Amino acid sequence: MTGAVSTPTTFAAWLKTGAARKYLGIFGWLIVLTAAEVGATQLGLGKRTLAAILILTALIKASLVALYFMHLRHEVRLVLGVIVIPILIASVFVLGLFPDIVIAARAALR
Amino acid sequence: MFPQDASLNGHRIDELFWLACELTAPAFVIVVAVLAISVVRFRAREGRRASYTKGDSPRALGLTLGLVLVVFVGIDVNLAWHDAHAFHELFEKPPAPDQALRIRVLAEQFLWSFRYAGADGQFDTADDPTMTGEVHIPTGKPVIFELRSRDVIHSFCLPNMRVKQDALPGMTTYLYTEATVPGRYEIMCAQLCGFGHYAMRGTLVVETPEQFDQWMRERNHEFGVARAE
Amino acid sequence: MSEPTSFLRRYVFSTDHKVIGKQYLFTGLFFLLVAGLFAILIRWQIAHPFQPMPVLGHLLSSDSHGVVIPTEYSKLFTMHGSLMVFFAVTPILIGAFGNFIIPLQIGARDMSFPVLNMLSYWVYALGSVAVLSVFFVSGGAASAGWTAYAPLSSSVKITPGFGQTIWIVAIAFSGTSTLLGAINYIATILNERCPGMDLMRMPLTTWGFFYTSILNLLWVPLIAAALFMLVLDRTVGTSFFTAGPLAPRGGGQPLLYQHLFWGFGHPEVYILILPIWGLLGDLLATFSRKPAFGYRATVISMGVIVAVSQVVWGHHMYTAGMNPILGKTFMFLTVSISMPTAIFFFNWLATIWGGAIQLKTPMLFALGVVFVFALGGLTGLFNAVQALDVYIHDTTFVVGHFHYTLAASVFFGMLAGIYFWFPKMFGRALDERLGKVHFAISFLALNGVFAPMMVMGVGGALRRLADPSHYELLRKFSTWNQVAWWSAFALLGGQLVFAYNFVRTLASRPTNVQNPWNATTLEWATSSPPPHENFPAIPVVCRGPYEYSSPAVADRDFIAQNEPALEGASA
Amino acid sequence: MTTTVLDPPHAHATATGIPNLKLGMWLFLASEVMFFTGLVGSYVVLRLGSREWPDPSSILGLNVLAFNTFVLITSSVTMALGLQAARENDRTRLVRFLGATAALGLTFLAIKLLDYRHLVHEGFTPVSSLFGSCYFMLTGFHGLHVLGGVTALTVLALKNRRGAAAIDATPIEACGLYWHFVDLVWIVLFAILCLV
Repeated sequence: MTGAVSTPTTFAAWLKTGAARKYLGIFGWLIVLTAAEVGATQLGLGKRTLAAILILTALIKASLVALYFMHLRHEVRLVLGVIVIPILIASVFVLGLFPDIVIAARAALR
Repeated sequence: MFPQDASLNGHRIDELFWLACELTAPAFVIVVAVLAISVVRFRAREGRRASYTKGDSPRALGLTLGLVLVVFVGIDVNLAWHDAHAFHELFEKPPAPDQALRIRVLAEQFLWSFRYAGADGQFDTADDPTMTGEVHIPTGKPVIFELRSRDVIHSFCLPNMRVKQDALPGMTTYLYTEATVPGRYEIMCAQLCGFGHYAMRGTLVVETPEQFDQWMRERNHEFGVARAE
Repeated sequence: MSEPTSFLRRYVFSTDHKVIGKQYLFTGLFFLLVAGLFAILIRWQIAHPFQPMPVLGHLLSSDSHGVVIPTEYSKLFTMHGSLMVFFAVTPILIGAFGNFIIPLQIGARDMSFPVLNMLSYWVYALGSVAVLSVFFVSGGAASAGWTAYAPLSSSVKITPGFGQTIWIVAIAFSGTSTLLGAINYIATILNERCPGMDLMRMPLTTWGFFYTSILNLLWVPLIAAALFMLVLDRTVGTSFFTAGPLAPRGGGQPLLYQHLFWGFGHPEVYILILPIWGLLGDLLATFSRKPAFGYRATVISMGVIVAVSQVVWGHHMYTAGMNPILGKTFMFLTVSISMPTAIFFFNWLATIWGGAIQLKTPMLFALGVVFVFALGGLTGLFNAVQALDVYIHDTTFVVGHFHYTLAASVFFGMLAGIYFWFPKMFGRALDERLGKVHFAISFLALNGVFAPMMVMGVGGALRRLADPSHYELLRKFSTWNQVAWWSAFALLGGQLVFAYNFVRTLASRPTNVQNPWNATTLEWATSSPPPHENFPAIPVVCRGPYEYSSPAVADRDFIAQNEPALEGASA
Repeated sequence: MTTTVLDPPHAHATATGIPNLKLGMWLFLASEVMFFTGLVGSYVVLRLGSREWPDPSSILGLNVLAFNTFVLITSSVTMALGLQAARENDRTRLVRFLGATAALGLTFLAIKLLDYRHLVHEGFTPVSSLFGSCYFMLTGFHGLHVLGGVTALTVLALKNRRGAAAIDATPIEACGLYWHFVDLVWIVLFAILCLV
């Protein structure tokens, strides 16, 4: 096949090439972070601390997937805008729900 | 146009409405005038060409921004400012509980029921006078309506008091008012609550303090006796 | 790709955006008629409570002898609203015009995803069948209002019957169709523009569709999520939106549904009006023979509105016991929308000012939009501010307001578009004289229907009342209700003129005039109707969209976008 | 080999330079963000506004869920490697990786269903509590997305089994974007629904 990159013959060798190697590295991080999440639940931490830790880890994992597996790190501005703007809008919307649903409901429960 | 205003603060709503009319009417008149003049004056005629202006000059930009400023300050901020004050006065100033009459309103498909604290001044005791469809309040005393719903969302609407408030299942909402003119007024349900929505009518009876006290005594007696039996 | 030859592939399962656009147009017009007839029944009932309605009333149910009973009334206004919004206006404006116009105006052969485009229509068609089927299931049609507030809509104890459930699913279908369309439109506008068609050379109509699609893309999924949860509440028995005694096993939040609904619902009103704003830019310029004034300012203002419209949903919920700070924020954001709107009006009026106005039928309707939208927009301020809104909330004032914006403006805009692009779609023009009659009747009748609503609303008349005369307070409005009824009747009559014109013209011999309005944008640079794949050769754009009365040419008053560069003419 | 032969439909030059399919997929994902915002956001506010909420670990089998997370993360890697193979025009590896990804997705679904059966057996159902409603709603919609992904992967794997021309990597890339997004949603759900 013309134009095709000369592919390393064995699978193991191929996995050590640039892109594949990078993906496996990210995979390692994701597994480590997942294990850390499960471990954190066993430590008997306070509810709020645990929630903070888990949300932070989940965000890191999600970012790793988005940046490396979905290649957002190397994307053009248009694509970034297409996905980042909705996430911002979504955050604003959910925050807008808090006063009425969370705060008011809690006040009513008191 | 407005229904009779029988409340202490209702006039603020009427004033707000007329303010909004005063602010928006000139804009509407200008739009219609320009439309009319243009259609008459700038009709296509033989030998006349439209002017070739795109409105991207600094002058047009200045005009646009000036217009935005006028609209923002003259209409938006003006109206919102007055409204915020009226809203605060009508909805955000709960009367002191010891000086106000508290009435619990329970909404259900398709009727209103009302509960007074009764002779002991406590709710949820056996001597609470409860009424269906009709509620009595005195003039000159703030009233706190505590609204609950048994099924769907209803909205407790007192057009003559210029207020309304939704009653939601699972939570309590509050409505404050103070009547000034004795009379019988209608209570409406303003939120679609089912097929009988249109018939979810109640009566608000505003009485002078003397009449009201007399009425309350009778009710307290009636429900007190009911308990004794 | 060559043109398909079989009837099925050409007219039914076609991937040609022009055919799909026409499919949307005809289906949408059908629903416009159905939902319009519901409106007639509603007006009759309000004006003559519980009196048998001649002809139409007997179609409702056989045992009520033509009387609109309260259960039927709830179904009528529910189906009127939802059919109009999701099955008539959205398909006609966005489905029909969007499909037909976008590729032509940007010089593309078709949409980015032609097969997906065909799929969007068929998902909508499926939803249409579903939404019509609710009239034939036991319990009848949906009756919780087009807003379908929970728990009225979510509890099967309160609103039993399959009709309500099927209705929710049908709305989700319509939403899915719109969403697929939105993806297609955005991709097409970004990717398929012909050489020279910079974003800032796109006609305003296309800008309108672009912005509308952004809002659809973001907010239709939100309502889809809410609708799915609603269906689960009804079918599985969850209680996401039910609270109090109806939810013994721990309740959800009725207010959450309202937030989700209006989170979508407010962008939705801009979804419906943005194409009209865009279209006005094109039409006013064309028939004033003058460049659209402040093109850049209009584009930016539309963008600002798109941004702000997403964070104002709470102004629909001022009476729901909203958090005070949140309420103030929503109020402030809402009134601030009047600023970009003022820019629109300024630009529209400045476009016709100093023009050489040709009062053709599309122009009449376009000017009509400016009038009714001024009324609708300005009355919006009354609803935007909290205290005043609490008083007029759920009254017919609100109904009047949103009918001036969403019914009158959209209806006129839609008709303006139909009269304007009919020659392009079908190769022959609608009759001008009948069109003018149509406009005159529609203009008077529309105002006759909606202006009384405003007056009565201020007087305390609530909406969705099967019989307003149940309240002593509202009995004095019987004259106004008569005016509204007769106007509604006249409006229907006026549309017969249009229907006659439409059918007669379709049956007439095509003239195939390429550019009957002497317009500049690309859809007029190809034959009428355009061939398969639109252009014999992909056009090259050399200038902005509105070169009318340019001094660069003396013999005519327009320069098309794709004409090769002229000496002395600037882009 | 001429470019016209290589050009699959709609891979023609676009005004932005981004292939249609890729742009379309990103737009679709933007809408998916809002869809899951509706669902997850509802869950978050319902939970925070509730009087009491059970400890998820007392109901859900954490080991099973953690294993499922591992399965889905692994499938993301095989997907990424599959795209790499497609870009290197290696048909055999591409098909194998797509197949592996689909198989892992199916594994995830199978475990999910067993998990459901177990939970329902234990009396934890969509109607037993608000938590139950939220759990089944969120994982259910996520599961449907996985199912959709598995279908797409299978179709792509079958389509790319053989052929003389160079592999068109754009559909693989678009499918991968979707698959990673589904994985990403699970990562968030796992943390805020199953662990906290």
